[in-house]
Amino acid sequence: MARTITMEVLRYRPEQDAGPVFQTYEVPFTDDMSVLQGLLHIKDELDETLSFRWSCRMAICGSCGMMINGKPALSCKTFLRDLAPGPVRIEALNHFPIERDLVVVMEDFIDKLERIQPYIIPKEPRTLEQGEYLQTPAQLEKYEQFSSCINCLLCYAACPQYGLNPDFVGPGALALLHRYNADSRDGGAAQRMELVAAEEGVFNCTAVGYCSEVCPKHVDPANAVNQNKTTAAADYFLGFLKPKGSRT
Amino acid sequence: MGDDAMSRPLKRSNAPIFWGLFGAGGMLAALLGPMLVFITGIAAPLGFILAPDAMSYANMMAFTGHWLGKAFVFAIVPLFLWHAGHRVFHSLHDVGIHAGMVARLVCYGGALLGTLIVAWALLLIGF
Amino acid sequence: MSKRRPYVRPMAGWWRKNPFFVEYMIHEGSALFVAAYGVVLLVGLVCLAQGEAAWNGWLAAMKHPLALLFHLAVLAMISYHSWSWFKIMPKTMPPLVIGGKRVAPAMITGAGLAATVVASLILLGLVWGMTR
Amino acid sequence: MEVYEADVVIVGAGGAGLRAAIAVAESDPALKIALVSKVYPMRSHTVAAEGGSAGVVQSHDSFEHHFNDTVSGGDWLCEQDVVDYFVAQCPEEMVQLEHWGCPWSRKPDGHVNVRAFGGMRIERTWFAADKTGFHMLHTLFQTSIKYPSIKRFDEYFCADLIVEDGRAQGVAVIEIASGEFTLIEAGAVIFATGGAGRVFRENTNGGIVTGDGMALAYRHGVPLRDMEFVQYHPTCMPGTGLLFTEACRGEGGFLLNKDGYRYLQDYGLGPAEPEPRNKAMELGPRDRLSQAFWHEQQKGRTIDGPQGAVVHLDLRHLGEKRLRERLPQIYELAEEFLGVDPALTPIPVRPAVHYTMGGILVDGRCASPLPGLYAAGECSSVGIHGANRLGSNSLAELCVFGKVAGLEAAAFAKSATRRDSATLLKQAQKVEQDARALLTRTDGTERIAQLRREMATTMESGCGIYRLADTMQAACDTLDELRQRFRNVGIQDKSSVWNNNWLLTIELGFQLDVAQAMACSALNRKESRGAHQRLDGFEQRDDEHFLKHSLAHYDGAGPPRIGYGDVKITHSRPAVRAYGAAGEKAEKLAKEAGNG
Ligand SMILES: Cc1cc2nc3c(=O)[nH]c(=O)nc-3n(C[C@H](O)[C@H](O)[C@H](O)COP(=O)(O)OP(=O)(O)OC[C@H]3O[C@@H](n4cnc5c(N)ncnc54)[C@H](O)[C@@H]3O)c2cc1C
Ligand code: SF4
Ligand code: F3S
Ligand code: FES
Repeated sequence: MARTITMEVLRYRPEQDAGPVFQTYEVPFTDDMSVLQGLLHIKDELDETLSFRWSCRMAICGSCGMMINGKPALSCKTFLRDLAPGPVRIEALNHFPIERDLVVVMEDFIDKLERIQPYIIPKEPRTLEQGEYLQTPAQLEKYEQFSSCINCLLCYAACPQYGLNPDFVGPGALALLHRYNADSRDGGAAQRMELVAAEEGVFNCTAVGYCSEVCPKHVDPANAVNQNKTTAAADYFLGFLKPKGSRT
Repeated sequence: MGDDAMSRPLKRSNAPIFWGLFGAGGMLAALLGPMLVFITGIAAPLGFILAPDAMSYANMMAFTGHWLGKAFVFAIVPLFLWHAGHRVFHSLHDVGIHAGMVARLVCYGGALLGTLIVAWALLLIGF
Repeated sequence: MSKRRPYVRPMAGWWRKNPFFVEYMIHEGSALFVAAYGVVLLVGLVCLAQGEAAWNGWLAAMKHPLALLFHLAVLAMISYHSWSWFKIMPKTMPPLVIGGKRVAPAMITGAGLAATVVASLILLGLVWGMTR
Repeated sequence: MEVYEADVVIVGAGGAGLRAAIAVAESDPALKIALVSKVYPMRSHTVAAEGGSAGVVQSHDSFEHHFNDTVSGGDWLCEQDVVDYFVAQCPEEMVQLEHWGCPWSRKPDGHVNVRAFGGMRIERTWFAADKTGFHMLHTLFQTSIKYPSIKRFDEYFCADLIVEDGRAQGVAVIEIASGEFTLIEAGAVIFATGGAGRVFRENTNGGIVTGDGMALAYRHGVPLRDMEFVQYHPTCMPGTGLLFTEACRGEGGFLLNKDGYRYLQDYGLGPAEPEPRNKAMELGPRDRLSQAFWHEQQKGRTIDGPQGAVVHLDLRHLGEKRLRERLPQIYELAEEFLGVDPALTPIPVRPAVHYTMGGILVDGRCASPLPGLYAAGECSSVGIHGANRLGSNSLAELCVFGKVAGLEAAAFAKSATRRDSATLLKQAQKVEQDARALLTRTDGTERIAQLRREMATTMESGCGIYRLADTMQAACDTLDELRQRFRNVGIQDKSSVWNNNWLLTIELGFQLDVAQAMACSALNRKESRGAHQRLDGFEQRDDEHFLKHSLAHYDGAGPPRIGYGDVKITHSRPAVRAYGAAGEKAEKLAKEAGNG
């Protein structure tokens, strides 16, 4: 019961710290406690000033991603029992600017999400009176996995190519882009190709594959990115065959 | 929010050319690489499994003299170089050497030079 | 006035900080061996084009113990390349569905490695047959 | 202070807020929409909803059935005209989501599939595996990106509503990243800030579910309606309160006591049959199931776990394959959080607070009594849930009434007279001053963690599954005292950048107000109805005195004034709420009486 674990938390308070520093806390823990619960204990009992994002506690809202012992993970889904005897090292997600403590600036991702046109561009328009589009379970399966992305950004923290070149659209957003392309209701693939094939697009990926390794929702973003390399390459070479001007 | 992002012009990447060559070379290297190394670097020089004169001048001229042999050599050597050049170029970037044009010239230029030399040699050997 | 001052962490040495990345760098490093081997073949080809004497010189060099050692290293790294190439393969292709069931990634990797074995045996057989 | 001029400002970017934003954008692209949320939209708690969303689709189903299930499920405390409108709109809204890309689970022929849900007579719950809320939220969020007129204020915290001239005219918000204030002026304001479940200790809600919008509207004189009705969900994880969706039971799960007995048959929900039957046994309504747990615990037939008494949710007979396919998230939750493989071992569960039926008083068009203020979603009380919400009605509500709120607010904003920006700014500056004073004061001694803990435990003991006058009274008194102590609260963190210590303090202020409205409304309702069950001489429903909505009016530092309002009954007279075999018999009798 009375077990404790040492949590070394990376702190950065822009108004007082020149750069990030580790601060150590002793946290009592039980077997069912997640890293998030450990942090909440710190905030409630030891240090009110520690800032971090969280909400659902059940690995679905995507807020609580952080580096835990050097690996990107959801803190609500990582258990202290598995990290004992510790110490546990907690840092803000890699590759993003630290706003403060464990909170990163994620505007860049939102910006990218907006650029992938993450909505159905109907292949055939349909009115509400006509009812739903038919979509067989097999058609659903083609994109379902890529639609389970919770935008937790772990894959971005895992991807060195994003770290090296933040212009890269990155695994998570490309997985979502692919989700729409692969949806039988959608006809927007050609429109989205511009971004896929751009200098910011899929060819920044060197198939490191760590993105898929850390993804808590088995989205397999590496697959989405690399499949689209083939598509983009095909589009590139076919482009030479098409009459000039027909390419948008 | 994001309005400027939406209107930022996109430049099409020319990577497909290099990526395609990289992929083809990688695939060849994966499928045939180990055995080729074994044959040319170990078995033939040692006369192990293969006859000691397996790579004799006559044999090799016959092989490279045939158009099929030429095609094989022209596929293997340049594609290995393109594969490696592309990877090395990215690895330089990975370790923080963003030499830009220089790196590009060394990696892809080297592969291109190698390709030209192979073509020249094969032509010299004749049919 | 906003007091925001986001801190950007440096990337230097990133690949040393995680075993996964170390492994990635090793398989990227295999390209150096592929390149070296490509150059060896290229030199051989040039020698061949220059005539018998040059070719025999190249052949002799290939028999040097250091050359043999070098080729052993190349063999190891290129084999590693084959393995990692096919390990990533499932990630690079659309899901393969056979008989209504999705083929497991390990199956695809296995199939790739099997193809390597088959191709290698054919190659060896051909060379053996042609040079007997 | 920065000023942003919008036509409509929406606070909350969960399901309801996003649906409202899209409705405004579609109604008139010229309208400027400000969409404010204290978290990035996809973090909103709608994301956690698992089971599904209601909408009549099957040919043997009808709006009438959905109406009857909803009204009887709500123990007749529903606005029947609003329920009529609601059930008629649900299917269209579900189809609309489908067109926007929601990955609804399908039948082999490609049509959308529906599943059974507690208290629903016929299968009409649309679902996307067991991540329905997640998929709905992401679909709405991503679709909203399509509309350039929606300007999002992500991670902006709404500190107050700006009321001028007796009309809601904007909000004062804090940019969390910088701690800077912005005044958002608008012709109309929509609150879609979600529920308040976090005022209780063990609950299924996310950390952000703190009743902010409810408290703000309340402080500005809008009554909170039916706040005593707080839903306990019967199948939650002990300790954390995390939810195992009702769909577990819809798929055929059993609830077992310590003897492995399906105890629900002892509480008028039987007979126990191997296959799930709608509105019977495990598919009874949540209030009944949670109450049955309480009784089992009294009888000593629950199982003692490290986190208190539990019963077993048994899914083993469904088999691993089906569980992985239909309830994948549940499978993972059980494995990771509890170390239980549901295909092999029953899952320990207990009831936890889940949903706030009550909320900001609005009419059937989402308009509150304060002109210019609209509300939708869990923060509102539009009148469809009554004394107990049926599972899957809430997600549908977000869409149906999110849209209504959007359209009504848009119309109101267009006809609104010009505003006097200078006075609005002055008000916003006052809001900023007060909030900064809270931050900068150095003499505060009370700690928010402590106050929050005391609030949550007192709510749990006073407003639990069963309620007694003295514990409710004690809760009211404690809350009164906590509100006093809150005035002496001190914040350690004095910084500006991402100071959530500060925002949590403001939130706690909201929570205390809402908690007090709940406890006082509960104390005053001297009957048992739906989720409000008493054991102190008021065990029966009392239609004569309490077929009424309670209305909590804010009264400054003191406890709220509790008043009552009429319930709109159109064609369903209050009757006995029966489930299981008894329910079927009652329904048959009613039908015969109607025919004869
Ligand atoms: C675990 C769980 C499972 C559920 N399952 C189902 C189900 O299967 N079927 C069903 O019908 N219902 C279900 N429900 C209920 C349903 O999900 C909720 O009632 C509904 O999602 C609430 O949506 P909302 O849009 O009203 O609020 P939310 O989604 O909670 O959104 C609230 C929004 O308001 C914002 N906000 C709040 N306060 C402020 C502030 N001060 N400043 C700025 N922004 C603010 C938040 O940032 C957020 O964007 C479930 C609920 C839970 C907890
Ligand atoms: S792809 Fe996976 S890791 Fe990346 S943001 Fe989505 S859920 Fe997170
Ligand atoms: S880690 Fe990055 S490099 Fe590619 S495979 Fe994943 S996006
Ligand atoms: S708190 Fe929501 S994902 Fe961890």
